[in-house]
Amino acid sequence: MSEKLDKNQKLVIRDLRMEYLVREGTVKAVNGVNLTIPEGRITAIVGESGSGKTSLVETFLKILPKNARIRSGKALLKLSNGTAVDLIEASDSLMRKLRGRVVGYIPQGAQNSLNPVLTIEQHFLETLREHGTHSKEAIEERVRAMLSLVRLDPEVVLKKYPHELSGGMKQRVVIALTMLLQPELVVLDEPTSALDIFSQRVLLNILYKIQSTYKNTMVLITHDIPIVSELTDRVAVLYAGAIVESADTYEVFKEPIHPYTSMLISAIPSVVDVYLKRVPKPVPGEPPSLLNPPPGCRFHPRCPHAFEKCRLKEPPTVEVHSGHFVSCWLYAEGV
Amino acid sequence: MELTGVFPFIKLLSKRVLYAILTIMVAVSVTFVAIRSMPGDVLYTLAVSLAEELRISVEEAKKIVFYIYYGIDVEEPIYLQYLKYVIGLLQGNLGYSTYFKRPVTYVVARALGWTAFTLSVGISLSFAIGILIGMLAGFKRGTKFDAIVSLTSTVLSAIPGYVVALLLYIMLSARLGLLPARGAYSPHVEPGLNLAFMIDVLYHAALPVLTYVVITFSGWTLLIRSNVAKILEEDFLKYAEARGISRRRIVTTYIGRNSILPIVPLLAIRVGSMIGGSTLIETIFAYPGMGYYLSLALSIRDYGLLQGIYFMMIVATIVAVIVVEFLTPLIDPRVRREVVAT
Amino acid sequence: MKRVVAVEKVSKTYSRGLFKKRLISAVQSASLEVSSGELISIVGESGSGKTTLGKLMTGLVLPSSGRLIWRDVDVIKNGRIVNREFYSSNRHRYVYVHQDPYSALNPSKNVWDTLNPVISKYKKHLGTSDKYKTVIELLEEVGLVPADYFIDKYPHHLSGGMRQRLALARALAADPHFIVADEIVSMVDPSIRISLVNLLKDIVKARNISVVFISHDLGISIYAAENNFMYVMLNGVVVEYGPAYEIAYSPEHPYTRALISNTSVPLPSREKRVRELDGVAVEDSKPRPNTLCPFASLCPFVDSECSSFELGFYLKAGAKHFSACLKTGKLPKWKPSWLQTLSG
Amino acid sequence: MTSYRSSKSRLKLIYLDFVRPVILSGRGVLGIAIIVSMIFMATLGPELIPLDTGVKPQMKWCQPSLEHPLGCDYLGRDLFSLVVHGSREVFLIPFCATLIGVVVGLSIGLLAGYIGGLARRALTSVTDTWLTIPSFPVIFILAYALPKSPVSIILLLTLFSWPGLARAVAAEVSSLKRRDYIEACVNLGLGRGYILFREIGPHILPFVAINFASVFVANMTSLIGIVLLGVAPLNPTNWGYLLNQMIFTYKGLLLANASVVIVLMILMLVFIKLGVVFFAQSLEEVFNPRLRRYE
Repeated sequence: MSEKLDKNQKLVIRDLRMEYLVREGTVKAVNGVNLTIPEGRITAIVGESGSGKTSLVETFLKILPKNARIRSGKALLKLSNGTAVDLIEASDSLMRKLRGRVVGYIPQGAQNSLNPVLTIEQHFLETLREHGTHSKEAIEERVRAMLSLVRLDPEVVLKKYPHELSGGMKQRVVIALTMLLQPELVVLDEPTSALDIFSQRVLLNILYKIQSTYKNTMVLITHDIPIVSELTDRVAVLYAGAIVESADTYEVFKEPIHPYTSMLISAIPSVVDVYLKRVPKPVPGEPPSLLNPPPGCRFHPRCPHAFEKCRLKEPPTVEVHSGHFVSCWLYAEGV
Repeated sequence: MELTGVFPFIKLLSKRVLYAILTIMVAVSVTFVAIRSMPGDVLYTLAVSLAEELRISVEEAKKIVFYIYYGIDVEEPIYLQYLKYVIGLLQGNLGYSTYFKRPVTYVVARALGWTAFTLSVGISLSFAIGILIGMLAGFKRGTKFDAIVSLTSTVLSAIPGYVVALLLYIMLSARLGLLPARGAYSPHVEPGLNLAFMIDVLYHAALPVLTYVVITFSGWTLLIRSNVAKILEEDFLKYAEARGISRRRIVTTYIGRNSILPIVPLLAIRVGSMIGGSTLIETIFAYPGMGYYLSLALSIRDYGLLQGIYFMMIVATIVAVIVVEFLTPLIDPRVRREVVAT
Repeated sequence: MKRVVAVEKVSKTYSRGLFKKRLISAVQSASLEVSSGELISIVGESGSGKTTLGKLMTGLVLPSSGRLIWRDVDVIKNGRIVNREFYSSNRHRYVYVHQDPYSALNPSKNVWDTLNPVISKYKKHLGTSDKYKTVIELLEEVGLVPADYFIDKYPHHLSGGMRQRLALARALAADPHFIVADEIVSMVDPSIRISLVNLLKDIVKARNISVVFISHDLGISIYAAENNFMYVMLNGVVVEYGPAYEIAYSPEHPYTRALISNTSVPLPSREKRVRELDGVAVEDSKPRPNTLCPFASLCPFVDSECSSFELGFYLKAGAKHFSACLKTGKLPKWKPSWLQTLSG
Repeated sequence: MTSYRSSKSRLKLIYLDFVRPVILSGRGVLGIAIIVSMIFMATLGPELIPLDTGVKPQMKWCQPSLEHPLGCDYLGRDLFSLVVHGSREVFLIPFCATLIGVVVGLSIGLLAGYIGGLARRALTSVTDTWLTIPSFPVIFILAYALPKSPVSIILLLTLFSWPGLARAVAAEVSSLKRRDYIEACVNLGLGRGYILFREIGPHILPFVAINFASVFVANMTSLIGIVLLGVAPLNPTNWGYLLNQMIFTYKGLLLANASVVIVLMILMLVFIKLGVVFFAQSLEEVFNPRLRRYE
């Protein structure tokens, strides 16, 4: 508890490592992650499937499956009184106190995030009661406020069971339920996948509205690059369990530094290509298996700029210019 | 139940009752045919003595005897006999026991209670024990405890019910003499609402109940164990934890309810098979339930009793199935939707 | 260029429910044509009927009405097979590749056992060693190299992209004239999606066959079709079709416009650019006319004129560009709402 | 398996796919060992071991020894020889009943599943009705009514051997039929025979094998059960008859040394049933390539 975080930092992750023990060996899902989440902003953690992005948040939120082992690292969370607490070291009872009120989490696939045997109303009630709100009027008022924030009609949804709602509605119920306790830090795992374009836009607006109303810190986990460019302030790119680049969103899209980031962005075909007379280019190869990751820089087998050093040693993280970090030997030759 | 759900519910109920009647009809018809082909009937002996007494032919006497006991006129065409028999059943006439010299309903009334008592206590106990052990094993999946539970359960579920009954009889009654294995209560106690009687009844029911528990609890254990393991992977559990829901509520409302609800419908199937299985178990313990009278009826060739008891067993099974089937949607909202959808 | 597959005014309705039959129109009066050596695309959200249309073209689903032509032979007329012999002896040349690479492959068959039955059936004269050679060539063609490493792998050993390549190899094993690739990239990692599309383009070129690429993603559909035709579907209806680049640049149908405008685009911008829903009338209390137009309930331009909308009727919006909207040419000038970021 | 030139030989693949998974699970080995000894006992056993028919009062209820592995019965006869001679009937009758039941169930299930729609719904209603009827009393009563011949007992057991499998197969086939990879085979013109036997068949096989094992065990239990209750005594060496005599006629449970003999015989029954169950469990592993423990 002794460490202090800077004014604009909400969460600082240092050298976090986590593995899954499976029959075939160990999956190094989080492999030395260093990351700073700024306070009161929206940060995206971008990565493809198997890059370990969900594992990363499950590690610092401590909601890991049984076969997971945290090997090292810190996740310092700044509390409202200014002190920092290491989530990795935190006891179960402390975590339980933090969850919901301080740290909120919206898991991937809202389809299965609600208890099928409880009504939506019971979900809201239990959440508030577990956190000490018992006054009926207070509960009702809060619930209605939250539902209107996500553009849902309380009369329609409250008495229903989860399976009676559409996917988009469930998604919004989960967001309202998480925001109910107004957590200081909210983590959203792939909130837009499986939604059509129009619902996606509505959801982006809801998230934007929530963030600008409550000024909380949001972490968005996604593989959807275009959404990142629209909604977020900062981006961290995850590849094979490690952050390869992190910077302000504008900079990442204007001038990506890491070969993977720039190749990934230019591999996404978009309607805007037609306007810019741009042709997307494929990234060669396949993402590596975390069971047997390549040595050195994990990206070297797919990287056109790879040289000898890349194959041997993991590159260090360097700050190329203010607030723009990258892990690549191309920018760390002096190190 | 929501108002919108009531109409389909009734529709389903009528459909189910129709099925039930169909099932009973099939079973009754089979026994009706079977009884006609049984050898060495007591009625035949009766007919012979009646023939001697009245100096009529045995065939003639058989007609009279059949008419007296079953209300069946053997000269009538078979379908008419069948019809009359079915109408008799509908009027609550289960036939006549030649051994007890009373209507079968009299015997059934005494036997049904004992079977229902031991079976319901046995299955509730085994369900509770199964849930407890299954949940523990599910939580501790992969540990030594879990391995022992899963192996023991597999072994136990492989043992035939009557074998368990025999082993328990040998160990607890014949060898150690701890528990009685004859009758439902001792002759010296006064049946009624007195403590001595009730304790004696429990004492006598111990062996059958224990048998039912031993042969069924392992099945529940294995089911609950795999359900818990599945639910532990569910997103809604992770989300409840992330919302700061307490451990106690997660275990009861999230894991408990979701792992137990899907196996409630299986209770019906289990009850059905146990009613059938009680034949051997009650015979081994000489416990005066339906199963005991069924095998007694067969060994003393009292076909009226046999037919009546069997009919009641079928009805009891089907009632159990229907009750559970309609209880399930009331407690499980997911099934409710399926009910409404059909 | 030779016509390979054509459908004319095909419709497919499914009936649902046991007691109360409800009719669901998956495809309504769609017409489409593909020539050899051509890759066209169909784009539409889930439930737009694009999968059913793809299956209709390969004869996997029989239409309720309409006509299906393979090469120059009528296969289906008025929803009935008219040339059964031709249909059953040629259907393997009109292949449909499924969206989900996990369920499209039998989990208990390895690569060899997946491809060999097709080769054995259509190349009976080949001996075992020639069959082996053919399998290796197929695997190399779809980029599963080294081929002899993959030959005894089971589907669960392969990544999503590899499985999709294997499914394509199985389709190619029958020497097809025509392939429908339905959402083959939707379950594949973003960084390797366009390499799968490039593979399709290579196959079209090398084999001079035709491919219909189906996707819900506008960007990748445009990338796949380039200057070939793209069909935009909504609720079972093709609302607009024409060269993909032209549709991207100057869409005519209000739905296509809303789709393009509301898509998120990866552009650098210092300002946060979360735009409100554009070109869609959600909370509009305007009276809606009774019309068959699939976009009427959300269209900001709807009026009484729309009640004369007819399925299968299109207005010219360009040399080869057509729109189902009756107001084609009369709609206000349009620019995607994200365009200002582009200039800024 | 189709042969192909590859680094792995065919024999090795068979070993990896079918033999190793069974060996790796200790239960599988135990199951096979028990089944093999069962078959051995029923086929060669009666030829090798003479039936002990002599009544020897001094040997009555003698305890198990090397000479009398299972002890002696109420007449002082060697129980092991009786058990060996009874095993043919105890295994063969349930086996025939199960075989007929499985063939009938499989055919009905495949047909109903492949046709689908109304045929499947009709089958489900029939099997549901069938499965609610308590089977044991029906077998029990009918065994009494029917002529006492092995054939009638086999047919009787068959009555309840088919519906479970028919239902499971119909459900599985109709779900498999909708799989994308089956549609792909239809698309590629691979023919009904290929699809039914090469694509759907292998997925049904585990059901059939596991169902065969469990129905066989259930039939064996039922057969011994009805004979134990004194119905349908076919053969004086039938295990159920032996138990019936020892337990009900000679009240063996009240005697300490008789109990040992009875318990031993009961444990043998349990062991056989367990063997078949373990074997069925290891089959599941063989048929599911995802569970195979090699890469």
